[in-house]
Amino acid sequence: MDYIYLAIALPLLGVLVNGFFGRRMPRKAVGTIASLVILGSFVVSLVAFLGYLAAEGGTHTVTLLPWLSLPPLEISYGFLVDGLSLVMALTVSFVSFLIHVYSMGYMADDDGYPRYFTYLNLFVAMMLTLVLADNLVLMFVGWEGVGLCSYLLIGFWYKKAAPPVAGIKAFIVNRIGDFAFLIGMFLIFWLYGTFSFTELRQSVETVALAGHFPLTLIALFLFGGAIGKSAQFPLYVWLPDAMEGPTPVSALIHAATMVTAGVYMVSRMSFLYSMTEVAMLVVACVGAFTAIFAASIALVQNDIKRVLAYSTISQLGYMFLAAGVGAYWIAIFHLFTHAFFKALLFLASGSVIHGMRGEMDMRKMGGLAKYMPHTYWHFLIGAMSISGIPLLAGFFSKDQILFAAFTARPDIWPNAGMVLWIVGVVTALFTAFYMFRQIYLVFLTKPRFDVAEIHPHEAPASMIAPNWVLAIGSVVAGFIGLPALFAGIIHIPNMFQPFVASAVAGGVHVAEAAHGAQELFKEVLTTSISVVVALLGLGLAFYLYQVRYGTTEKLKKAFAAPYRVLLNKYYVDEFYDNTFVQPGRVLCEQLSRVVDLGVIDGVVNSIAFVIGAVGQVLRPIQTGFIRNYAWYISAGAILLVILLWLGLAAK
Amino acid sequence: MNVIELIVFIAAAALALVGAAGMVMSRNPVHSALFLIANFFALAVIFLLLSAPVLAALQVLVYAGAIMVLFLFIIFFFVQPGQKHLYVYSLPWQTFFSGILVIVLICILVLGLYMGGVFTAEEHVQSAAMKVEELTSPQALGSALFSRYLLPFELTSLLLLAAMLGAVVLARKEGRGDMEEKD
Amino acid sequence: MEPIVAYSLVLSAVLFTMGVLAVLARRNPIIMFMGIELMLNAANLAFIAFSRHLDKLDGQVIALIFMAVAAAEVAIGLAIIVSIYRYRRDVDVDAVNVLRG
Amino acid sequence: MDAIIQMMANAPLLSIIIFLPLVGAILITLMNPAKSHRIKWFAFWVSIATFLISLFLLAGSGGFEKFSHIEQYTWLPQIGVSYHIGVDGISLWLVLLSTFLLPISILSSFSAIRKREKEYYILLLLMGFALTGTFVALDLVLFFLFWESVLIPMYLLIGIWGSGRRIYAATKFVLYTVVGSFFMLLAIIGLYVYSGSFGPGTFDFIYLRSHIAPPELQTWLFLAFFLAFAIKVPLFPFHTWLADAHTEAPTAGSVLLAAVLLKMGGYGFIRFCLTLFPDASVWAAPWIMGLAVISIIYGALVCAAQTDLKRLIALSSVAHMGFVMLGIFSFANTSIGQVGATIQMVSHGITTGALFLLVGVIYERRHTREIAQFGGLASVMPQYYNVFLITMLASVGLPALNGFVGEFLILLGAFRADWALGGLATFGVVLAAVYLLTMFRRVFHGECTKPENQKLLDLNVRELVYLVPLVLLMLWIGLYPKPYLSVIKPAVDRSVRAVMRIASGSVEYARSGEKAATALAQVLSEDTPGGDG
Repeated sequence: MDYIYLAIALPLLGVLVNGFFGRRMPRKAVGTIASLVILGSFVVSLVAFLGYLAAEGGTHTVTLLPWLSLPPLEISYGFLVDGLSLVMALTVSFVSFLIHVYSMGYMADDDGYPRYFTYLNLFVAMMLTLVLADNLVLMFVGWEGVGLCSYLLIGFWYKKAAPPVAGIKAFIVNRIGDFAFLIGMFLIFWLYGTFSFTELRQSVETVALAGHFPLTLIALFLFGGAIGKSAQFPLYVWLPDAMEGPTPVSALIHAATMVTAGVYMVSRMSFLYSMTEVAMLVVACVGAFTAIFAASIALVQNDIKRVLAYSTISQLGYMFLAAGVGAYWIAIFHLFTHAFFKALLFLASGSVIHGMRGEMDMRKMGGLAKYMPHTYWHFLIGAMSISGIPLLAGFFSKDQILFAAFTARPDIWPNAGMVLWIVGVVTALFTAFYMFRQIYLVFLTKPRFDVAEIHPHEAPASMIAPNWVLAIGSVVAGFIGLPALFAGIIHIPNMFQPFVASAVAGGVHVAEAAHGAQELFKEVLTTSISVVVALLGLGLAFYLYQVRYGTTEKLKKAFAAPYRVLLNKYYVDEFYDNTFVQPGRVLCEQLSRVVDLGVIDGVVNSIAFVIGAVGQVLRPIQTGFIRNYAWYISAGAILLVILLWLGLAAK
Repeated sequence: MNVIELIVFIAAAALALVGAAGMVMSRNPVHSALFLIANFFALAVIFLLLSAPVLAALQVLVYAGAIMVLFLFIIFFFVQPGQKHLYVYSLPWQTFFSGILVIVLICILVLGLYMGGVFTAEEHVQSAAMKVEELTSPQALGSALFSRYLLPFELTSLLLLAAMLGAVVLARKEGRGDMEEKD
Repeated sequence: MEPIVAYSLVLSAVLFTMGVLAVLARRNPIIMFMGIELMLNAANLAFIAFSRHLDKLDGQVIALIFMAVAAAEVAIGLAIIVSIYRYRRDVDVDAVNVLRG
Repeated sequence: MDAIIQMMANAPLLSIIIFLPLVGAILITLMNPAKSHRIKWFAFWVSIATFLISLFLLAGSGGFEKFSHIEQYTWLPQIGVSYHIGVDGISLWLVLLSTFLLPISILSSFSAIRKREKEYYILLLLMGFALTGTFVALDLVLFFLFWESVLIPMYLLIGIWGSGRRIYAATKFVLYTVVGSFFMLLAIIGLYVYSGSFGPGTFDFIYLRSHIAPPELQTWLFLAFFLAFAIKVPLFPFHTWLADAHTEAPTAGSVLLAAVLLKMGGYGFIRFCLTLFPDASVWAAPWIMGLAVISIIYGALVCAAQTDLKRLIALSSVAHMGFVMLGIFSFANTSIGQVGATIQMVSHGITTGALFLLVGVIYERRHTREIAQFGGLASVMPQYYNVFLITMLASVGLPALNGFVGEFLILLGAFRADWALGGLATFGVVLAAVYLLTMFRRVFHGECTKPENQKLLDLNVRELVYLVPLVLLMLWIGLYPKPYLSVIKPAVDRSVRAVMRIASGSVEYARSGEKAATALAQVLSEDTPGGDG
């Protein structure tokens, strides 16, 4: 499929049209154009996908133009078409399309309507660049490009105080990650002399520097970029703040697509990661830690979107956990299912906020199921999916992650797999609990607001329709990548794994699907535990918020200190503020005032002052009386003669 | 150098020195000018002795005649003797330092002449009578001026013209143009 | 060196120094100006002496041109003095210290 | 058309480009100062003509690896000075940058300058004359003359049409730069004396670069040149003139200062310091890279504390030019960094020029540059917002815009030369985002509360006319830098190759006439005869 670049070009066309003429066109046209170009991207990706299937593994690159060409440095506008990039492109363009449609309803009354769709189209173009690029630098273009769009869209409502600040925070934290990413890129280039994924894979695999220190270094630096982009600990702090943006943006960028770029990158570079155990372990541990860390924060948050934001961070942690134990295809699979159910959850929460006139505090909601039944169902399906209720999409992907962790490389990391698995299971418990806590607080408990005043209402059709599509996806998406256990039972083969695995370095460290009886037993065991845990979380939420509504207040009092820590998100933001931001600000001001104006300019000005002072001292010599000057002239002439004379005499 | 020449030279030199000293020391500018005229005449005599008759004549005509007359005119027209305000400002130590400087200067000059071998009594051989003839003849000077030194000569005439114009402009009456600035 | 040339040079040095003295020590601009004329003449004398010594006309030519220059200079100089006098009603050079730094 | 190109290719193009603004300036002196309208447009069209003619440089000869469009006329043969000019891949884009920015800065002054317009436009044209001359001079005396003659118009521009402490800023600017130039002049004379020790003394660059001085002499001469160029760039401890001069200068002055004047330093390093003093350059490279990294980090940190919009942008040049310096001196193993530095000079000229123009736009409307005086401009001036956004992002170094290309190549090269310094410099990328985004938020975001900001007019046609080309260039260089790189690369490669060959000791130093001849032969052996030797 040589026209894959159209998938990027079409949204860019949308950017140009809406960017230049958007303000002069009717709103309907703007939204329609924006959505249509994304649909076009989806169609292009789909055609490419079908072509790929027909060619049976027709991995190939499409090179358009050279970009930076300075031998030995050769970077071109080249696009890599393989299983991994096609899955990503399809996911991205499909979810984006739905969210564009949803946005047409959600943003209908906003002043910045054309601007919104311009940014959104630009985002899709950049995201597709990121996933389709055939070299690291072009990928970095997309990588930074999506960061830019994220910045612009978080700060979309720039008239308010908070959004622009959140946008800057997102951009800068991401840049810190990018800093590491850049260094990783430099190392790669000077070690392997290329940025192209295909060539890189060849040289890494042939040179075989497994366990080599620079290799680990590269992997860790690149992962630094992923930590920033995919909001992992310790650089996750921007994502909760990013919820200041419009909700569809949160759904698209900060849940379904952009934040998964790190996972994609690690999978794309899997050939490299698979060579270095240390980096793999770091990835897995960071992922696992972030998963449980963010999930624990999500337990007590009250803002409907913040819960989802921390949930996203947690789920991304799962993905890195999977990638870290070598199960790249599962990471991508979870990315794929997560895109559906998390987008669904966000869009549903957007409908709630829309119907509640901008209210986001769950403590002021309740009983909305009656007023917005569709949205209730959407949210319920999403929550069930993410919690791992059996047979929904999230169940399959999460289950496989846990299984992969459970069976991860016992030879290399004794017990590590077990620890990771336990962390994953606890996270699953948390996840089920906070999701259903949210369901209860928002939809089921008694209304805690003035119904007469707020008039909660269901969202318009343009917002409901995409949600239904996503809801269906959240239910069925898991069936294309069934675990071996289920594949064996219901005779649907795992289509996802072979498709993606051709692109990632599968096999080497991946715990392959169970074949033996012992493996099967393990899988049954872990799956059962997952199910039990999910139901436990659900049950707990049911008990606390439905059966014994009000118990939570007592719990809060009983565990005041831990509760406060969680509510304040472990004080990480405060810690960063006190450790980096404020001292940095003081440093800058002191540098500017004391060092720059004081010391450096001071030295310069002192030199000037000294010269001036010497001038002042010598000034009386210039009496202004001609006869004095005549005397000086004569004396000077005589002196000159004497000197010349002495000089001659010396010779 | 014969005796007569020597006597004439000594007399002329003495007059020149007296004239110069008188010029420097007179309180009255008119006296100064007159002393200077005496000095110029004496110099004209020495020029003659140095076989430069044309210049001797010009010295009398131009310097003693034209230039000094100009000086006297200016003095007569603008400066009344005994004007107090002429001598109001005095620079402290200026005379003292000038004296030192002048002493140093004269020492250096004389020393320089001495070191340069001026006083070594080496007999100057007059190469040929024709030389002296040529040196003293107005024709030779004239033809030199109009051949080899034509350009400087013409430039001098230009200079004189410029000076004439400049003097006219500068000495114009107040208020006739914007040459003179007013505070 | 021929005695007359040597004596003339010494005389020239002395006259020159007296001219310098006049310029430096006197406060009447007209007398200072005369000092300058004296210095010019001293220089002329030296030129002519050397002309004699070297048997070349060049010294005389230069002296001649000097005279012309001196004439021009006197004309301009006196004109300046006149205008300063008219302007300040006062011809003391020391009063004219507008060059003061 | 071909005929015209042919004709232009044969014409003494560079001289025309240099002297056309001068002729224009002289003609303006004859015009009636009251008819400022006529003067403005005349100056504008002269500069446009210069720019268009300069475009023919691209059409002419094949490739810019070596000097082309060479003109050489004897000037002061007694002391070996000639009028020798030429352009290669390193200077080509800088020449075009200065001819391109001249009409833009003239256009930007139309409504901003209200007093002494005649003199103003004369000086701007003179700036154009001196700037182009600096980039093409191949004789050290000629170079020095152009180099210094840039100061005079700039001094007057700041001193007469500047704002606030303009006299202080102008004096500081001139004195600071002249101190450096003084040492450079000494070194130039030193080179002359040196070249006189084995042949006829000369100031000719082409001759001197094949008669390299011995290392111990190089060190001193290098340091003298270094001081002049480092002040101009400006490198870390020599940067304090910049903030004042840029801040107080009129918009067009700031544009030319930041966009072109600073590049004279960077260009000087590549052209003269490296080529004439290879050993000293290799010796000094780690130190200068260190200073460059300090400039990057320090400049960014200081920027973050500024409250004056223009001062902030001015100081951001310290950081950005730090990148350029880093790239120039990362030549030891690869020329990538230096290619990056060359394109970064052009990029920075465009980006920072545009930023200053944008500040000028708002200054003209509000007569203040205090960031705190703004806020919420995004809703009042949407077009302005968009242009500013793109320019700001280019300055941040966002990929697909021009800033990234240069910075990426520089950092790539620097990382090879010294991974620690390269790594530190990379962190400057983060800091650039901090101060620029914060400034952007404070100016454009939030509610527009100040009544005097609420009725600000958006960009008018004239402002769009001079801003849009800059934005297009940012995109062009960012998206498809190949035309630029393909010109720069061979020339830089050639220069770096010569430096490394001499520094590695494979070429004899020209200590005596005989050795000089062999050195000449060796250096030029790779060049086709009659190329540029």
